Parts: sequence; structure tokens; C-alpha cells
Amino acid sequence: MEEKLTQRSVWEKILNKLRKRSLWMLHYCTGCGAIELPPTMTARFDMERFGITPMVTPRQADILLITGYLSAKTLKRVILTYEQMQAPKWVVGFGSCTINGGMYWNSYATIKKLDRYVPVEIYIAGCMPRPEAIINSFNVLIQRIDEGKANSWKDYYENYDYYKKNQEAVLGKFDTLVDIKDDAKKFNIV
Amino acid sequence: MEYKTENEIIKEIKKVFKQAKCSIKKERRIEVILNKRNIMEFALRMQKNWDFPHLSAISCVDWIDEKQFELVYHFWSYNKKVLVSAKIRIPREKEPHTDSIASLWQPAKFFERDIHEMFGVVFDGNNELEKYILTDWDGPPPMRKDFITREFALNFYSYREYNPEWLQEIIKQGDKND
Amino acid sequence: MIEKREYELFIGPNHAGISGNYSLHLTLEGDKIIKAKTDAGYLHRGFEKLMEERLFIQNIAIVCRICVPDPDPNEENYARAIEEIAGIEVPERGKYIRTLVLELARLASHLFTFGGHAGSIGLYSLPNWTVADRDRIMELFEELTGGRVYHIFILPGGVRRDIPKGFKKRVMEVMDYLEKRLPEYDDLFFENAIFIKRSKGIGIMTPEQAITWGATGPNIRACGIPADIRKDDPYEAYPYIDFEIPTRTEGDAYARAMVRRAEFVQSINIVRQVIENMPEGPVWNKIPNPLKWKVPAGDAYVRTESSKGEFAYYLVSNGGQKPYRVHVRGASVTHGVHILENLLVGARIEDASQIMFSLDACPPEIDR
Amino acid sequence: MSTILWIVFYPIIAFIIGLFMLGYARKFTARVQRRYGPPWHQLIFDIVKLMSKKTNISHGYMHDIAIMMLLGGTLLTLLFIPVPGFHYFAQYGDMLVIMYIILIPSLGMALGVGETANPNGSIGISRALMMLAGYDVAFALSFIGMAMLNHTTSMYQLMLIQQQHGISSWGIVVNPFLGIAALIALQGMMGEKPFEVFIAPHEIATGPMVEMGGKYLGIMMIQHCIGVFLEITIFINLFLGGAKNWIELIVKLFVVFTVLLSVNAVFGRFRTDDAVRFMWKIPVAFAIIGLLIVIL
Repeated sequence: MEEKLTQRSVWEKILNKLRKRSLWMLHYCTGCGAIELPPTMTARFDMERFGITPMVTPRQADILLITGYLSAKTLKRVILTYEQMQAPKWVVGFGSCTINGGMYWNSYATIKKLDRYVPVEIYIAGCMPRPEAIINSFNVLIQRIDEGKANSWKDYYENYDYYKKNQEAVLGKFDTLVDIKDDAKKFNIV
Repeated sequence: MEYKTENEIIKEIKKVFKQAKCSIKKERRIEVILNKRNIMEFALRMQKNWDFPHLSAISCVDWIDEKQFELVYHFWSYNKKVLVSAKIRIPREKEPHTDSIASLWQPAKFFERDIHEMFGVVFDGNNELEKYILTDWDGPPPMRKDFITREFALNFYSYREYNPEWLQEIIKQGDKND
Repeated sequence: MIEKREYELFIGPNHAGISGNYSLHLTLEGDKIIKAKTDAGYLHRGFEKLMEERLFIQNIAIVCRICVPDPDPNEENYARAIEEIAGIEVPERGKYIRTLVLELARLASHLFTFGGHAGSIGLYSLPNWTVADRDRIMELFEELTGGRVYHIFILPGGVRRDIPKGFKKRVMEVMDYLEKRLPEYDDLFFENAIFIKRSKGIGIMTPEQAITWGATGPNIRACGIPADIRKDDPYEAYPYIDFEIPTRTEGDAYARAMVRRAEFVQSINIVRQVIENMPEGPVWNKIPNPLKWKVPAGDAYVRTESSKGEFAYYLVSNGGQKPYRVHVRGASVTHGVHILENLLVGARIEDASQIMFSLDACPPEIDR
Repeated sequence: MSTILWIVFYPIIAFIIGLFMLGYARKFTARVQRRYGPPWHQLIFDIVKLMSKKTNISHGYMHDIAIMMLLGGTLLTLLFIPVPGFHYFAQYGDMLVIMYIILIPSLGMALGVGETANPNGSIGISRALMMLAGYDVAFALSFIGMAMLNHTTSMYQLMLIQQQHGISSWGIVVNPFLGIAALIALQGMMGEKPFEVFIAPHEIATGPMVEMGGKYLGIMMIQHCIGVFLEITIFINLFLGGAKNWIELIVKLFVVFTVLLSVNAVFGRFRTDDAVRFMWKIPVAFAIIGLLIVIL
């Protein structure tokens, strides 16, 4: 997924400058790393300084945090949630469990490589990353948005079949009520 | 006689279940080996007459060599402060049947449903034995010893290929000197 | 006849009112809940299976990852089960340090639950205060064990290392700080008129129900039964420490919160006692070479009082290098499933998330 | 000519003031929670981000109209509020007109959210309308008291009277009971805790806004900015003697908003029926006492 720099019109640059300071994170703790989110949100590490606040519904959220391992049952809900989110959306993978299965590499229930199922923008190292690492990753995400390089979400629309094939390999046939290809054409993303 | 309460309890159990083998493993721990037919009555007496109101857990151990499942019922008494672990053995078939004590103990509903899911043991009398944790899992009961999770994971999920040059050199050096 | 129209509402896995990844399937009529069915399994990793494929020493790293808010009772249970089977004796100082770690974990977990409970009724200022103060304890853990949340510190035979110089003074400072903060929590939350109005009479459990449903820990002590494993089935250094078991009689969400608050005060004085009379001596009783170590055959049922209730391990070893079977009995196995379903019936939607937070149900323990 | 200029620029000024008020609200709550909080102009980033979303899921034609109705209702109400320098509409429309028009945004939201067919949304709407019934009683009573006191129902005359006679004639000074009743009703109207029952994230996942995303949420946020400015200005005009110039208005806005936020930061949420029961008990009692004083 090379850095596809869209032709950067001035308007897009200004938008990115303003857009980068307001990222709404989905309040969904999918795994064990979610215990480090409250300290990041509350008084000591306070990520609201960067304009990042937890939002409750996928419609309003921009960042989907996959905090640690992802069991197959949660994967189905994560895919449903991811497809409900509005377009410039980014997935942040916490810890080594999303990179290569982590400590549960030989478990029958968890998936091993996250970006086969949803396009991932940023991985954070650590078997449960610390609050400082989480805030550092948000800053990297802000910088990538600023430079217009945070385009992993376009990948989901462009080669949706690749993702669909992997998802159904693990979960079998299931319908997410969201027609991605039709959305891609309707909102001319592809 | 430093295990006073423990011996009293064993005497009471022995009175009713003659052939039960009772032993004191350590302070506050009694082990009772029963026949699988009278676990239902044992549980009833535990709750009603012998004042053991708390069913801490029902564990299931898969003795694959002896072709048996072992169900261990842990009862705890708040007043006597003793834990009685009643063990029964059931044959290790595809769907072994045993009596359910869910009607007496509410926590047993969860444990029996969990053991049904993980081992495939059917508890007669418990009508809530549906899939609860492994709803999206259609494989064999995973906790049985003959299901190897490592093999399943390696060929069901795909891993990230990661062999950078520095790793290959180390492997090469390794091959040279052993 | 008024025509009753019921509808279903999924308080699904992705919901702010649910602690962790867990979902409730409610059948409602208007605002009242008629039938509730919990749905777990979202955090299932098959721990018990993974532990059967690892050596005894390898399991130490994976064991603490079962319950996230309160990981230390897992390590404690696993280590003590092996010691019981193999007959290893833990030195006195090791026992005291283990008790210190367990009580600090209880304080951290209680602070987390105060915040969760306050968040569930809309008071978002308290989570900010309590989670920030919880970070002071996280720093102590980081200094002692190297990890903020997962400590991998309690090994079979004792603890991994002795406490560093000056650590006792810092623990005392944090304890004084927490004690100074408690009155402010009272003003903001525990004596807040709206919290009392919202939580009194919600999710009431009678003492008989508490026993038959298998409630343990703060939930049963809130119904007036002083059942605490640290007193009934003492382990580590608890026999040498004197502390009371706080109980209340109402058995509702308010009583459970107040019992946790009283336990918080008790834990602070336990930590002080442990620090004051901690004996000198070794902290770890050397076990044979861990890579080839064969634990003799046998089984043990070991119980610990975690902040959520009775946490028990049933460990069976057949004399091999790997544990033959580990059954994890999480504390929320009864609270989060059947007790929650029973208490939700008749409650209203607003109280659904508060009942779950007051029971302190922690989904990873249910799914393992 | 100047009226047209005013009609165009007045909503923009109201939006900007409301924007900084909400930025101040987030910073104030953050400071109560012992943390640093976002910058003042955080809402500019939020609204620009929402407006520049690529996919905006619409839930049908009615849903789009309702969002327009929401914003339109608020702008219409805004024009009838007298502010320093602009009171052309206010002369003709009195307080009863404002009380009527102010309900349009709530009904618009109810219409639109009903279309999204999300149970959380419909529960949120039923709560919002119940809350509306709750605080409107106290608000209406306190307004009737002020109208009888000054023998006029037009907000503009009320404001002029209070400005001429100085502080002694302010509504809250003359009859504090009506003032307190209106203040509590205002807390409910603004949806601040303890009356924030319809945006309860922990119970019904932000209630009505559960299916709103992208541009729709952006417009709702603009409406919320203007709504904040509007509701507090009504209270100021009725009870704090309006404002001769914009500086005085802004100062009063932030003072009243601080009072509301300080209650919002340290209280939990009522249950829906408790909230309405509270609203019909205490503020209504204050209002009746105030009315009795006015009558006798």
C-alpha cells in the first residue's frame, strides 16, 4: 500500500490542517489493551488536548481502536462497526496481538494478522502499549493526516474483494447490510 | 486430632455413602471420590443437611489415557470453613450423559453449560445447554485432549511472513555449528 | 386491555455502558426490562487450552492476562496451586510481598470500579479523579515489577525480586495521598444526592438469593454476609494481619458501592501493616531448573479474594512438564451471567449499565 | 438596508459566540476534572472535520428535511430575540411567539431521528419530548410572572424597562423566585446534567444523535452552538436586564453559562421520570411563590 498522495489541491491542504485536530475515537474496548485507554482519556495523560474524545456510536467516530487480540466472534462485530463508520476512518492496532497473533499465536479463537480483515493505519508496539505510546501514535496519525498520507481507508473501498475473501475465510458467509462498492461509487471514493 | 471439623464431615458422609472414599488433603480441604450415580443425592444432602451452601465450581478433567472424564464438584461451607471436592468419573464417549444439579444450584447452570460447550458432556435435566461462549465456533469441543490447538491455528489462520536478512544469517550460522 | 408491545434492544458489545466486550440482549416493554439474556464469548482466547500446551514456567507470563483490571490474583492462584502440589514452601518475606502486591491490585481495581460506577450514572468527573489517582499505584507497580498492568511478578516459590530501596517510603506516601483523597470522593460521589437517589433500591439481592445464586466478594458482603476468603480460608500473610470485613445489609447498588469504599479503607491499613512488619530474609525459594521441571502428580483447588470476588484455580498435574488441566473459576462467572440476568428483570434501561458496574462483572473472566 | 445586513450577520455572530461558549464549556469541565482540556476553538476543528466527511449516510428524504427544519427553527427563533443593535423583529413578535417557535427544533429532531429506525434514537426522542414537557411548565410560569410584573408580554419592552431603571428593576432582583425557577428550567432546556436524559451516552448511546454522522452531525453541532447562545440570551433578556452593548451581553452569557456548567460538572443524571418529577416539583413551586408575590 504505497503512499498514494492525492493531487493536493490547496483546499485539501487547508482541510487537512483543520481536520487533523479533531479525531473522535470509538469507545469500543475489543481486547485487553482497553484498560490503558481510561488513563489516556482522563486526568493524567488527557488526550482531549489533541481534540481526541471517545464517541459512543460508529457513525460519529473516526478512529477504531483494536486494542489487543481479536477473537473471531469480535471480528464479525468489528467488521460491522468498521463498515458503519464514516469515510475518512482509521484503524489503530494495539500491541503485538494485532501484528502477528502475539501471545495467543497458537489459539484457535483469535485472528493473527489484523490487516487481512480491515486496513490498519498504525500499529503500536507493546504487549499492552502504555498511555504514552498511545498518545505518541495519535500524534503520528495527526501528522500523517496533515501530510495527506493517511489513506488506508481508501484501500478498503478499492480492493474490497480481498478483504471480503479473507473475512469469509474465517467467519463464513455473512451479510453486513452495507454495500461498500455502491458507497464507493456514490461518494466517488474509488 | 487437629482436623476436628474435617473428620466430623467425613463421618457424616461415610454414614450415608458407605463406599465413598474420603481423605483430608490438607487443612480445610476434603476429597471425596463417589460413584457417578449418587452425585445428585450427594449434592442435595450437601445443600440441605450438611450446610454447604456455596458451589464454588464444577471442573472437568479429560483423562484421555483412561478414556474417562472426571467431574469435580467443589462445595464450600461458610460456617464450617471447609471445601469438599467430590469427584466422579464418566466414560469418555462422543456425548457422555450425567445428571445435572442445575435445579438445586444456580451457579451450576453456567458451569454445566460451559463444560457442555468445551467437552461435549450432556447434563440431563439442564435445558439451557446451548452454545454460549463459542457461538461462532463450529469445530469439535475444543478443550478435549485430542483437539490440538497449535495445529488448528497454524493452518486455519494465516501469519505474517517475517524473515528479514539478519534473521536468515543467524539461522545459517545456527545450521553451520550444530 | 392495553395491548402489550415488547421490543428487543441490544446493549451490544460496542456500548459505553458495558464494562468490557460483552453484550446484553434485553426484551423491553417501554422502559422496563422484562427478560435479559447476556451474551459473552467476545474475549474468548481459550486460556485453559493454551496453558496445557506450555511449560509450567511459560504459563506465568500468560496467566496474568486473564482478568485485566485485577491481574494479580491469577498469578497468586497459579503459583500457590503449584506450591501446594509440589510442596514448595514460600519464605516469610515472599508472603508479605505477595500480600502487598495483592492489596495494591485491589486498591487499583476498586478505584477503577468507582470511576466505572460513577460514569454509568453520568458523573464523568469521578472517573477522571479516580483513574488519575490509580496511576500513582501503577507507578508503584512499575517500579516494583517493571510493568504497569501485567506484573508477572509472583512465581511458584515466592516473588521475582525483593522490593527496591526507598520503595516502602513511596508506598506509604501513596497510601497517605489516597487517604487524603477519599473525603473528596465522598463529597463528589458517595454523598452526592443524585448518586444516592439513582442507586438506592436498584438491583436488590436478598441474603438467601446471594447465597443460592453464588455471589461472592463485595456483592455478598453487601447483603450482610461477612464471607471473605482472606478470613475464612486465609493464605499468604493474611493470618498475621488484623483487618475487619465491612458489610452492609441493603444488598442494592448503593450498598455494593459503599462496601467497596469501606474495603478500600481496609486495604490501605492492610498495606500499612504489611509495610511496617515485613520480616527480613529471602524472597524466593529456588525451584529446580524450570525448563526440565516436572511437577509431581496431584491436583489443588486454590482460592483468592480478588476485588471482584472469589477467584479460584483448579490445577491438575500428571507429573509431566506441562500442567495437565487448569480450570479458571473467575469471580464474575456468577455475577456477570445469571445474577446480572436475574437482577435486570424488572429494572429500567437507565439502570442496566449501573447494575452491571455495581456487580463489577469483568467479561474476560467469564470467557477466559 | 441595515436590517438585511443584520439578518445575514446576526446568525453568524451568534454562531461564533456559541462556538466559543461551547469551547469554554469543554475547557471548564476539563478543569473541574483536573485535566487540561481542548483549546478554545476546538469546535471549529470538529465542525470542519464533520463537514468534510466523504461518506454521509442519509436515512431517507424525511431525515434530510428534518435536519433543515432543526436548523431553520433555531435561526427563526434567533431573529426574534432582541440584542443590542438589532430588534426589528423583536418589536412585533412577543414572548409567546418565541415560546412557540422554540419548539420547532425539538420537533424537527424528533421527525428526523424517528426516520433512522434505531431503537436508541427513538428512546432518546421520547425522553427529549418528556423532558421538554418537564421544563416548559416552570419556564412558562416564570415568564407569565415577569409579564404580569411589567404589564407587557413583549420581550423587547421588558428589556427596555429593565434597562431604564437599572439593576434594581432586574427580574432576578425584583423577584428572585421567578429567576431561580427560570434558571433551573434553563438547565433542563440546555440538556445539562442532571437533566441530560436524552443524550445519555451510557444508556442509549447519545440518544437522538446515534445515527447522525458526517454533515448531518455538523449541522446539528452548528444548531447546538446557536441554541446555546439563544437560550441563555432569552434568560438574560428576561431576568438580567438584556444588554446595552455586545461586550455586556457576552460577559453575562459567560457568567450564566458558568453557573450552568458548574452544576453540570459535578452531578450525575436523573432517571427520566425523576427528572420530570423534579422539574414539576421544585422550579414550579418557586414559580408559584413568585407569582403570588407578583399578584399580592
